Amino acid sequence: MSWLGDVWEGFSTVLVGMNITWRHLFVKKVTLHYPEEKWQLPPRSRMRLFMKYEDCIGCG
Amino acid sequence: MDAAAIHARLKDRFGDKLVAFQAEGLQPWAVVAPDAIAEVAAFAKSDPALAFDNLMCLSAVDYPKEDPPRMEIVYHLFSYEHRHTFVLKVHLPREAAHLPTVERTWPVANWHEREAFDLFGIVFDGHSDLRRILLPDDWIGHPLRKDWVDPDFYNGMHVKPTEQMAERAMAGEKIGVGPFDVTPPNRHVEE
Amino acid sequence: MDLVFKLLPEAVPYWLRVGLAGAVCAVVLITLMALGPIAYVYVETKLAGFMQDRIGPKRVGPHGLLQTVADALKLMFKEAIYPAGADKMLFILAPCLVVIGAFLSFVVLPFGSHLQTVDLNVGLFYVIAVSSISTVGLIMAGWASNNKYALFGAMRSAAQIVSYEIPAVMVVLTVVTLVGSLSLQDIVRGQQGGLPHWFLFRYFPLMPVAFLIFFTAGLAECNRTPFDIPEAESELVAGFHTEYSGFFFAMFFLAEYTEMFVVSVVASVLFLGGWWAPVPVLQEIPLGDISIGLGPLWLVAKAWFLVFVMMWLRWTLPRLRVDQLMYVAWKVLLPIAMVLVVAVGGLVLWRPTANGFPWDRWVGWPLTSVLFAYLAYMIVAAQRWSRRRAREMAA
Amino acid sequence: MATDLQGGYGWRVDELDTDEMILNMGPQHPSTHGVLRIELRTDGEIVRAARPHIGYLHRCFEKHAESVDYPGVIPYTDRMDYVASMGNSLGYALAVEKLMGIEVSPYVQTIRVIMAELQRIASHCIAVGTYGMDIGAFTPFLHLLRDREKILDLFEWTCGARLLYNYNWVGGVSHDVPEGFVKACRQFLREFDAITYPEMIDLLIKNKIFIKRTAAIGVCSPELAVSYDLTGPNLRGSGPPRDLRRDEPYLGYENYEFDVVVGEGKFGPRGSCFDRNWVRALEMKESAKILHQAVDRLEKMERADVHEKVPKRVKPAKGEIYGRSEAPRGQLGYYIVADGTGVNPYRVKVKSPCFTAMSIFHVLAKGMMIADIIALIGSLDVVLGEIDR
Repeated sequence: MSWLGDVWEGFSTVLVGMNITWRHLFVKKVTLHYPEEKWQLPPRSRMRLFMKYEDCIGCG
Repeated sequence: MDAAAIHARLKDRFGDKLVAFQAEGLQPWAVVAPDAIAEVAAFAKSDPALAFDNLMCLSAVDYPKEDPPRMEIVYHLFSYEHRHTFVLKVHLPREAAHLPTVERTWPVANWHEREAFDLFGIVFDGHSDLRRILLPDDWIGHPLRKDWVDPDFYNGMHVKPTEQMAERAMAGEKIGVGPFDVTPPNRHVEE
Repeated sequence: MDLVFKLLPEAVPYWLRVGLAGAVCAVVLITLMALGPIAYVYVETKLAGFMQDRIGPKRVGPHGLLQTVADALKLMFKEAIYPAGADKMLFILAPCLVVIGAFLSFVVLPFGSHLQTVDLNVGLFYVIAVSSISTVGLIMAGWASNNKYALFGAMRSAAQIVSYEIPAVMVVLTVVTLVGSLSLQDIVRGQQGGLPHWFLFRYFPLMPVAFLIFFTAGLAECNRTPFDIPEAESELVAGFHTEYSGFFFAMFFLAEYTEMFVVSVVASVLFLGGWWAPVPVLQEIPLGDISIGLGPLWLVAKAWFLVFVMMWLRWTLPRLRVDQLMYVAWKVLLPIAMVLVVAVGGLVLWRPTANGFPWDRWVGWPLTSVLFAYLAYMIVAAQRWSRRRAREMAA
Repeated sequence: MATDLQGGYGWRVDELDTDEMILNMGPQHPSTHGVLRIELRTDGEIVRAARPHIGYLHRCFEKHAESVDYPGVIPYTDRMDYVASMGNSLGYALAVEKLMGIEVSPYVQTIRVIMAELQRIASHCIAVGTYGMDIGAFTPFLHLLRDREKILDLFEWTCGARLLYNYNWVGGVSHDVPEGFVKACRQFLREFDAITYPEMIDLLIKNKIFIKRTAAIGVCSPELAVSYDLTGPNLRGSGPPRDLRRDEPYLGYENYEFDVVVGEGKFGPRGSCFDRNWVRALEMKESAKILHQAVDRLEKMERADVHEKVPKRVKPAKGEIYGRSEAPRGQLGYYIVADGTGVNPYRVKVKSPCFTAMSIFHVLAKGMMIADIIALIGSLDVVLGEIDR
């Protein structure tokens, strides 16, 4: 009977997974439409490199 | 067991094979003679009172300025059963350093020893597969030694701008291929 | 084909009429087949995106509608690279064979009561036989590529398709027992009379299981997750088409999606009533003395629903291993299929008129209604869940 | 156990059977988690022996570390395990602090705990997600990546970087947490507890196919794991409940309540790929538990100067230390030798958990199928940046 149990478990977990992916069809998407919307970079962000030429001592 | 007790137990068993012991410091260590390390390791693992079943780390350190200059292999041991740690060290001559392997005792030492061989040139006698591990197989030399000098060439390629290249660049020749222009930046300054 | 044949004037010589009719059908089918995947790929990318909380393609055309067109064009204009040491002849022949294999099944698919190229009396047999041709193509591709991964993929696909043919054919037998004919058109006609007369709802616990088995085996035959081991991208890079690029790669793609559609159509013909509407009223739109038949639309809708389920499964499930795949085929699907064949055969012998079997009236309709009610509930529940979740997160 | 140290790979080409072939997996293979190359000797689909080749990502960390000063090593440590940078720099900072005898304030400790646990969740998100992807399920990966993104947002908000933070300094952290960090952290935890975690369990871990694919393969006994120095989730998957946060607490971990998850062998022998992955999945929950407590504590604390204990010049006295900490992938050890004369470390050796995890690979891989090789690499959760350093 473990065979039947296995088959049933395989089938039912597939259904559980399908239910989750199905629900996600209706969830609000997290995509950021980049060039149209931009997120506000936090003030400490180091995303953009910059250099002040006057202050640069050319150490490296 | 604390470090002194561990050392005493090892000293009992191996006598003058344990060359030195430092009890002070953050992590006390004992120095083992190179030829005895395999036996010491096997004992440290099999002895029920010590039961060092885990080799946490195997490192090599180069001390060229010490007197006499030496290499050190450092074994950081840990016992899952007793939850105590200990440090074994082996002092080796800098040239043609070799010592027995401990991979039969702690299989994890296999890769650690390969790494020490790769980067320091220390030969582990009896190691099952002593090849380079991190560096390419055709690399020459052992870069983590303190007397290591960067080579100018690797497989016929310049790996750093040589003086001849600098001269050619000064003469206005474009060196390098494509976007990888290795023209020294100071050329413009001197002009 | 008969339709086109009859439209041509009598004066045209017979062989020319046959030839012309065939050509017209071929052109129509090839167009259908080539354009279909463009739609499926778009749907699949969008669906994958939605299931993963993102939106999928959106740049090319409105809502990314032209994305697949652009992809197809790109693939067509890309250079086809022949790997060194490849058997060039086989290398080119392989994708052609795969596409031909997928395409040939179209010939007998009944899209409507008369919309069928040829109504072969061994139609079902033909579909099953022809769909195996693509295996030869896959093995060819794997061998010709001179790549170990491709070879692995080819070997796996051979083993897989050969094994999954058997349970598929077994459960097809149950349908054939009910109808007593191998012609697809006859099979569809045998399901006349709305939902509960579809073979899916006959002999309540038996035929739904048969459908599931057929669908599973179909999934395996078109190499879709969870049975996509021939191309398992995390194991075999891309399996048999590792070395393919440009248009040849596009052909494999085309064949895969076409095969998905073919399997879905066959499944809906066998179990979901083919071109019959779920409720007889919806079969055609009466417009005075003529009426517009909706049969093809119903069939395509059913097939697309199954294609959707295939995609849904693909983005839900992990992949099986080779030995587990064989386990599923030989130790799960095949025994059940055999039991089904015997049981259905016995029932048919016991009560020869399948439609008169009392279970259908008492179980078929309630079951169908429950099923559809549950589907509707699922949609509502999912929407409610997502709204509640959004509200909770905002708090 | 120790007799066949090469796992059957001590062969020569002329000894190769006619029905065996050599399959090179990597370094460009899609699921070797970076640039790992594995040489497989296969008999059909069965792997007779495997030999990993590493070093494709070697960036001379240890050599670099000798030529920069102590705080200058921290950015390099970030680049070792690029999936869990916080853990790396934390381990290094702790080791140097121990060497110099610096004790940081409870405020900084709490911040460090929060960051370390957030990083653990983020790292395990990648580990479990890519593991699902290796097995063939793509969707859980993106669901988990979505939540990792939220953690990265928190990090970016705090220290300005999303991947390589340079956050844990010797004697402190680079920035105090911003205003409203606690609230944002709670928001993340709520989403994680309510949605991502249960969905991950249902969609991936409890899936029958996933269980079948992972449950009985790559079985590693506790003794084997210890002798090969597996640590972290890899070791706990085999059974020993060894967690440095519990056994040798640092950063005040003894004040937090959490369970040490160990593999249970529910669906097969204990220590299988499933158990290792299972431990990772459940550890995310435990990390969330710690985070809840730490965030509560942080809220009640007075804000303090996070640079208070940062020394002007990091110059430890002559000495050496082997400092360990529980990084997301296991015990990360730094062996630091200070010669007492310069501001540069004399020697920094890293014992990375992935390095030892990879060294057991050839033992576990023997006799598997090719598909299982992928599952095994994924379950060991190696990051090549840390193996090659």
